[in-house]
Amino acid sequence: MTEKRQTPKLDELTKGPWPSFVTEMKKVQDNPMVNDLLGQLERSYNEKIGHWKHGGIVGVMGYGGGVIGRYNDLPDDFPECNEFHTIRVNQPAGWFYDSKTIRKICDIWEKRGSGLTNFHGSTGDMVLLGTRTKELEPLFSDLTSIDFDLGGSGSDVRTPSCCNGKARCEWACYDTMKICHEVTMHFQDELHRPAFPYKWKFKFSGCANDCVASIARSDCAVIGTWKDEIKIDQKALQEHYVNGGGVDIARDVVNRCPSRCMSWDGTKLEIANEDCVKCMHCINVLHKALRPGDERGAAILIGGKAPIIGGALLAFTLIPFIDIENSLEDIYEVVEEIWDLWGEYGKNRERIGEFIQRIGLGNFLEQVGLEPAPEMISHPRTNPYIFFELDGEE
Amino acid sequence: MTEKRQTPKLDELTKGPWPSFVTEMKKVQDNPMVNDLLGQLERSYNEKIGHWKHGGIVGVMGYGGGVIGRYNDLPDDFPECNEFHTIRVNQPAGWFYDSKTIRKICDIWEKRGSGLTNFHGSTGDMVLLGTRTKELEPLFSDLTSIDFDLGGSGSDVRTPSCCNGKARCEWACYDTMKICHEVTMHFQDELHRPAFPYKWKFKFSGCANDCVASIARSDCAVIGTWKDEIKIDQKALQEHYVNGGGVDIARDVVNRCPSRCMSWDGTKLEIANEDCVKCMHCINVLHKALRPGDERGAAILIGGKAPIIGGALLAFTLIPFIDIENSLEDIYEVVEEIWDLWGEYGKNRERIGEFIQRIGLGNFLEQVGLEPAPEMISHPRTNPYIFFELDGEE
Amino acid sequence: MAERRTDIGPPHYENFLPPVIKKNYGKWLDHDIPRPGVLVHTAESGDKVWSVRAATPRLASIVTLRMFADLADKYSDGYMRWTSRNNIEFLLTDESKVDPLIADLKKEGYPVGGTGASITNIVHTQGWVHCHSSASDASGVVKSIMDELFPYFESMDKLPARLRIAFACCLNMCGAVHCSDISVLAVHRHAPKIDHDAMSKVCEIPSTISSCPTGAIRSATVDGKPSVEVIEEQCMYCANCFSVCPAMSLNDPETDGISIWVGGKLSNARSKPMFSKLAIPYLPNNPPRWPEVVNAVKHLVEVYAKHARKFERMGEWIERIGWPKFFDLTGLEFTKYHIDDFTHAGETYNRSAHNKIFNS
Amino acid sequence: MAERRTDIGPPHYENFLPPVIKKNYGKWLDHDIPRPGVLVHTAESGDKVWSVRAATPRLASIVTLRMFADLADKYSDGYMRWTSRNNIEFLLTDESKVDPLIADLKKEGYPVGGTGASITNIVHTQGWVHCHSSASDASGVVKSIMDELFPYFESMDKLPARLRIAFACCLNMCGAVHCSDISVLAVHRHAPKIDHDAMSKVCEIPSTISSCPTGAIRSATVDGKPSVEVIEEQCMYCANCFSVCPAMSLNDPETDGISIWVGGKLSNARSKPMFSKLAIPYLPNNPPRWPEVVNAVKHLVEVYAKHARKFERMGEWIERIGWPKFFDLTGLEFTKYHIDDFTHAGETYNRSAHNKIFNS
Ligand code: SRM
Ligand code: SRM
Ligand code: SRM
Ligand code: SRM
Ligand code: SF4
Ligand code: SF4
Ligand code: SF4
Ligand code: SF4
Ligand code: SF4
Ligand code: SF4
Ligand code: SF4
Ligand code: SF4
Repeated sequence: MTEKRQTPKLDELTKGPWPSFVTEMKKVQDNPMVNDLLGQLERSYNEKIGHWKHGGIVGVMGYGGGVIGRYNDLPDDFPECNEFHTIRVNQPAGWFYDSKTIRKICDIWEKRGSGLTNFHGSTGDMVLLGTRTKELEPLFSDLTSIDFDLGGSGSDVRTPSCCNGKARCEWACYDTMKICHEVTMHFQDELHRPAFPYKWKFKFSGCANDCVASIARSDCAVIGTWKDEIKIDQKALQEHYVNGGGVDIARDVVNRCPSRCMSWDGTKLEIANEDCVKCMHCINVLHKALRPGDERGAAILIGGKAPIIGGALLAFTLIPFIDIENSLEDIYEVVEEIWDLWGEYGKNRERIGEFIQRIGLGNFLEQVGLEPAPEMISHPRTNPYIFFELDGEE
Repeated sequence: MTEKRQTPKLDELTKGPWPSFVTEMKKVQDNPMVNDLLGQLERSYNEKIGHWKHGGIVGVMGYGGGVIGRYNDLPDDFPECNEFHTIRVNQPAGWFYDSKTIRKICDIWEKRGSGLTNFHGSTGDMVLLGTRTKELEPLFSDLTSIDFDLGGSGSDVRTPSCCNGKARCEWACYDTMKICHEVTMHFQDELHRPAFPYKWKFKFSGCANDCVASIARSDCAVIGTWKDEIKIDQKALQEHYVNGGGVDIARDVVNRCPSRCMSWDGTKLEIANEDCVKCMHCINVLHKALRPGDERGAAILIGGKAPIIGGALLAFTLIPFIDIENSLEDIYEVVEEIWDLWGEYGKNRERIGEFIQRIGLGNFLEQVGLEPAPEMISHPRTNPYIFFELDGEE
Repeated sequence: MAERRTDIGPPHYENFLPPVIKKNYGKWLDHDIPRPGVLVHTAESGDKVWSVRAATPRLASIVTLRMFADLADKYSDGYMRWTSRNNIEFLLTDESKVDPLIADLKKEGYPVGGTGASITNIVHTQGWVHCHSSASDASGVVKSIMDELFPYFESMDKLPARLRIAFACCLNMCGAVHCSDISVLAVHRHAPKIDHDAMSKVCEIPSTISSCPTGAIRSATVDGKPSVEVIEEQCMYCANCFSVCPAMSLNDPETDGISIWVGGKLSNARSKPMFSKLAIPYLPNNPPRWPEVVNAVKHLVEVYAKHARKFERMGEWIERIGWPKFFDLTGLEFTKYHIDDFTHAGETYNRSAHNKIFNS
Repeated sequence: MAERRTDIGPPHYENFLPPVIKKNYGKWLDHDIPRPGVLVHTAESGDKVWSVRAATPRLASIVTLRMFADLADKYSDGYMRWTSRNNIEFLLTDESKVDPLIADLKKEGYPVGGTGASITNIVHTQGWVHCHSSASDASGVVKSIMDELFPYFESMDKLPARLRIAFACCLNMCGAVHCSDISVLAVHRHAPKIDHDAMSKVCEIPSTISSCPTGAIRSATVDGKPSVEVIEEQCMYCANCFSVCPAMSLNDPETDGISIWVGGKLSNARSKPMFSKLAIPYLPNNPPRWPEVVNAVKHLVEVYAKHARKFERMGEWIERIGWPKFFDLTGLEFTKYHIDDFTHAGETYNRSAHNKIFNS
């Protein structure tokens, strides 16, 4: 092994109260890949530029996704990390693990790679950071032997993720972990074998708090909601929030309700539920007294994404309410309709959100067989440029 | 004269409580042009289609605007209104008249045209509806002899208009009629001789109520505002609005304030003026007790227009506050800067609002020599696509 | 012969100001609306002026104008003014003359009203009376609607706030219907019929092609002559091509008609100005009384009047209750036409989980 | 050798649920946050679970992972989970073990916090550690910021509401910085440097040209070989060309750096989700500690903490006070870069007379 790389700049980052990624790297500096990685990174810190080359097509047999190939542009200076591919491993729903499994993963990764990971990547995968091409197949075999599989990359279904939902949250309006797992299993083929115009992300949040950022970071966001009355325990309200509890019900709750559908006379809280937009705020704040209604389900939102290339999009409401736990087959059907349409007419690198805007939401609905509903929009069109279709009418 | 046209369909429209345009036409049916016009219109009512041909270039000597040429497509059936041009006459500011002048206009129009008018056109002109080409020059001479001139049409400054402002409104924050008149006189050349990429409209409203729709219907809207405290007469408030007056101050005023900067404890009304957006609502409702501040002036908004072609635009704030009555020269300068830029780079039929969007408001400001200010926007950019100009920086 | 005068501009407005206005110019203190159609403004000096506002059809004959001049002489020292919405106002200094003036106006057929929380005159355009572009008549539709809504003109207690209606006879929107509480907009629904003979004579073909915002126009040779063709599915009937080229008329008796839009406003009071939004994509042209249109407008007024809160304009009311509820309360059908598909369409999607679906 | 297994998907999550979670799955009643970093959830059954949340740098070595496994064995029956923001959580049934666990975590260097109205872990990306596209390092900037903001991680009484920070090292925004209270986004500011030799070998020229949203790329012949050229003034450094063509790198040590964005949010609580908006167009890359960036972020946190009302997220606060006031309070410069000039730019202009200009 080459000698231990000196990293004076990086060493600065081992100081301070926040846990340090440099410390993590140093913990496994014995691994020659990591040693060279440290050297290369110190070089980047000095030169203010990265030293990785663009992509590289590597992978495991039969899969088109799950591995990000990576080579450096300084093979002579840092040969040990010249090949430094990333493996995306599909995490268990809700990111729950036990110690046995964690240790198995560590053992495998000690043998097959750098010993560095991301727990977790932004999409949700367990990311194994840095290995060589020749290790890929053995690594894959080791992983599947402990029941793990790769996640997505490229133009495929990306690894779905979800909030911990019913596992530990009192607000989950549907079983996010169960649905996330089932959807992941159902679309294994689409996840491993890229065949779309571009990536497709699913994310599952149990309520409108959206603890997995589904609305901004997934093409298909499933967000829990309800459609009956918010349940109010007036007694608990008095007990916990009137005179004490640090909440001024009028100012902090009633006045901050976006639909202004609450009223509070000092003793009784009332909600005009038909106007409530289920934003969660009152429940969040008065959690000891208020709960979501009983008729629970989810809204399906479509088209969230980062800016490339037409600008970032938040997902929009496609299906305002569905009893998702009992309608998974319907969802599969809609999703597959959408994929068919997008697969046929979508341009290369065109996310579904951009695709729908290009062809028009009205046309899109018609094609995938959904009825237009005012819940899908914030307001009807303001411009008079209507493509009337007279055939239908006459 | 041909015999009186029969108009059974139109006659239906002489019934009912609302004053009837058909009755107006019948009042001057003796004029053969009107007689044929009635016949042609009855035909349109039967056939559900208009019978006017596209445009026609007619006008008075030395002017490029002010007359809309019009010919029908049924010259054999309705020969008397085959030529039926419209004359736009620049109204006096605020649409004030005296009876002498009205009678003079009627006399001229009886002699030179159909005897039909629009008091007024949508832009604000006194519109004389229907005359022949040969009458144009004599008519113009008659009009100027009683001190009237034509208004705009085509790609020029259109006839400016204004609310009655200080003439009869207690809220006028500047003298709309004076400024409107002065601007009209200052830009006579630009008004009569089209030389722009497209039309340019000025409208002047004395306050944010915008009684001449300037924000939606003009390229340059001048809207009165103030920048100090709203004046509150607490005594008048008690007298007129507490217990009686039909206003619930908390519900109807405080709660409807868009910037939520008012408070009312049942006896004293307070306004956090630094947060007030000068929307006028509280003053409108509590007009016996509240008045705009003393430091009055106007905001200049740019770019309002109808949909053709990129979609309708509301004007936006270019200059948030200016002491307009004492700064007219500055305004002329800015406007002329804008015209120069737009004249050079604007496309044919591109209104200033569309032009600014195309070149970017930031670039536009730079070109016309105005500083960017956050008042011009509702929020800063959300997309990261910044055209950095490194030259300036380094 | 006298020298030809040009560029003289309009006469100075001061010539036409009643003495009480001149005296108190810029010194008004307050106003009241003692009855519908009558404003009384009080000046710092204590002077008062009564403004009596009467409806006009805007299209006015010289006979009527002379009659107004006579009334002005009789009641308001010869002065009168028109408003920004084509009503006429007589400015009186003598309160006792108000009632007689109103009576005279009524007798002549020009009723008084349109102040405060009322429906005032409809801003409108030329229609079949004068314009080449119109997909409907203007004055006839306006007259038909106002006959039906007349009670709202004459009163101020039937509506939560003022309700402004505008009409335009084509997408050029000379009536500026893009920001009205209720907008009535005539629409073409058929691609331009091309007059191939006239084309090369009266139009510049390249600028005709480039005028189309959707790129629906292509050059073509017809009967050996240079002309254009239109791809029907790409046409959304804006008529911009017709504006630049007379040989591309969109007028069509079978398919022209009227669309209804709601919830716009111009004032900055409370909410920012708002565009009107599509409520009904199409109703047929049915002259002379356009019953479908009249009924639709009336229905919208009634639903609004019944449900909105005091001081809430149409658009503010709809924003509060939400569009789903609006379609529910009005019983209007929500169709794909309501969903924007123009340049900024994506900005109108409901990009949130906020949603009022409710089953009790 | 065993059959090659594929398409097996992730292991079932039930394998990893602590018994108390399994038992009370879907039957939780309520929660409390007894101290920063500790949640206690109560189930209908009366069962309670204490979740202890510790910071991680996300980039974790197997040494650390094994240490976590040991702690889980010691305190939480071997179970642990990670959160959606890369913190680790230990789920305990025995309250008395909470303090010892926290002490152990602290000793190992993994402090506890990030609950409630705090600043939790920064969502971030690869940076110079692994990505080809990065205009800055990711982990180094994050570490530098969190060291400085550490008091906000460990407390819940310093902020009006939660404040979420995200970091991304290029415009692809893998950190999804488009909706965070404060977003730190590394940016390129130099047009792609073209490797003309590689071009025709590794890139498809037509798709490279069409990848550019502003049409800045044109085909060109360089040294007799087919290649492309970029019109500098039309380039806004999005790097979409680089994504499809490795011969168009944008990395540049002189001009790369960092921009700061504010006022985004993801949750639907109260207001709809919001995008982050530009606050500071550019700060230099200054490794290893990025002092300019750290100070700017800290300053923004402090101004917000001082002025916002309870339960008001950064973006909600700014909406209430208005952007002019935000620039005023923060002392940040407002420049032409802040004014949008992309597709929907016109929708961001202040199309109203609403305006807070105030001189007392
Ligand atoms: C590893 C990861 C960042 C991380 O440090 O966590 C990542 C890394 C890359 N992303 Fe990403 N993205 C990662 C999550 C995201 C997210 C966040 C999310 O999924 O919630 C986003 C924003 C949400 C979205 O999808 O819109 C994201 C938006 C992008 C984009 C822009 C997509 C767009 O439509 O705007 C690209 C560009 C591309 O696809 O060509 C991109 C491309 C890339 C590539 C493959 C670089 C490239 O141009 O080919 C990066 C590889 C880096 C490397 O060498 O390891 N990555 N990427 C994340 C995946 C880990 C995981 O599987 O868990
Ligand atoms: C007469 C009048 C309607 C009326 O009945 O009152 C009118 C009539 C015409 N307008 Fe207009 N416009 C009239 C006020 C308006 C307004 C309202 C305003 O000025 O407040 C608008 C909307 C505001 C705006 O300017 O954006 C308006 C927006 C248009 C447009 C679309 C402009 C756009 O940028 O979207 C056109 C199309 C064009 O310019 O080619 C247009 C074109 C026309 C033409 C010249 C038809 C044409 O395509 O050439 C019409 C002639 C009709 C005729 O035969 O008499 N007219 N036009 C109004 C002028 C009277 C006057 O001078 O007082
Ligand atoms: C006479 C006129 C101005 C002129 O120079 O001609 C005028 C005059 C007054 N307006 Fe206006 N407005 C006039 C057109 C407008 C318009 C323009 C339009 O409708 O096209 C608007 C914008 C309407 C919109 O938002 O769509 C307008 C929005 C207002 C408002 C704001 C209402 C709101 O709450 O949104 C007020 C304030 C109020 O009434 O409380 C107002 C208030 C007033 C006051 C009370 C001002 C005053 O103290 O003198 C005047 C009597 C109002 C009334 O009729 O009850 N005026 N006013 C116009 C009469 C038109 C007519 O004949 O009916
Ligand atoms: C553990 C986690 C979900 C998971 O499955 O991993 C989680 C868990 C909880 N969230 Fe969350 N949220 C988690 C990420 C999020 C995110 C996503 C993100 O930040 O990327 C959001 C959206 C943030 C945003 O809007 O930008 C999020 C927005 C909320 C909100 C809404 C806050 C608001 O007012 O805007 C609540 C409600 C509350 O706290 O009052 C909430 C409430 C909660 C509760 C109280 C739910 C419950 O009853 O169990 C949990 C403890 C909150 C706490 O930490 O104080 N959680 N929560 C995530 C912890 C991340 C971390 O390590 O810090
Ligand atoms: S999204 Fe809702 S259900 Fe899921 S963890 Fe967050 S608060 Fe709980
Ligand atoms: S959930 Fe939101 S919208 Fe519904 S009542 Fe509570 S605060 Fe209001
Ligand atoms: S715009 Fe303002 S100043 Fe002018 S008339 Fe209307 S209310 Fe009065
Ligand atoms: S003018 Fe408008 S914003 Fe200002 S205090 Fe009155 S209601 Fe509020
Ligand atoms: S709206 Fe259209 S049809 Fe009506 S007058 Fe204006 S241009 Fe002519
Ligand atoms: S009407 Fe409009 S969309 Fe149709 S062809 Fe003409 S310009 Fe194009
Ligand atoms: S944000 Fe850009 S540089 Fe950072 S990991 Fe993602 S693709 Fe790479
Ligand atoms: S960085 Fe973006 S804007 Fe610049 S050339 Fe490449 S694709 Fe075009």
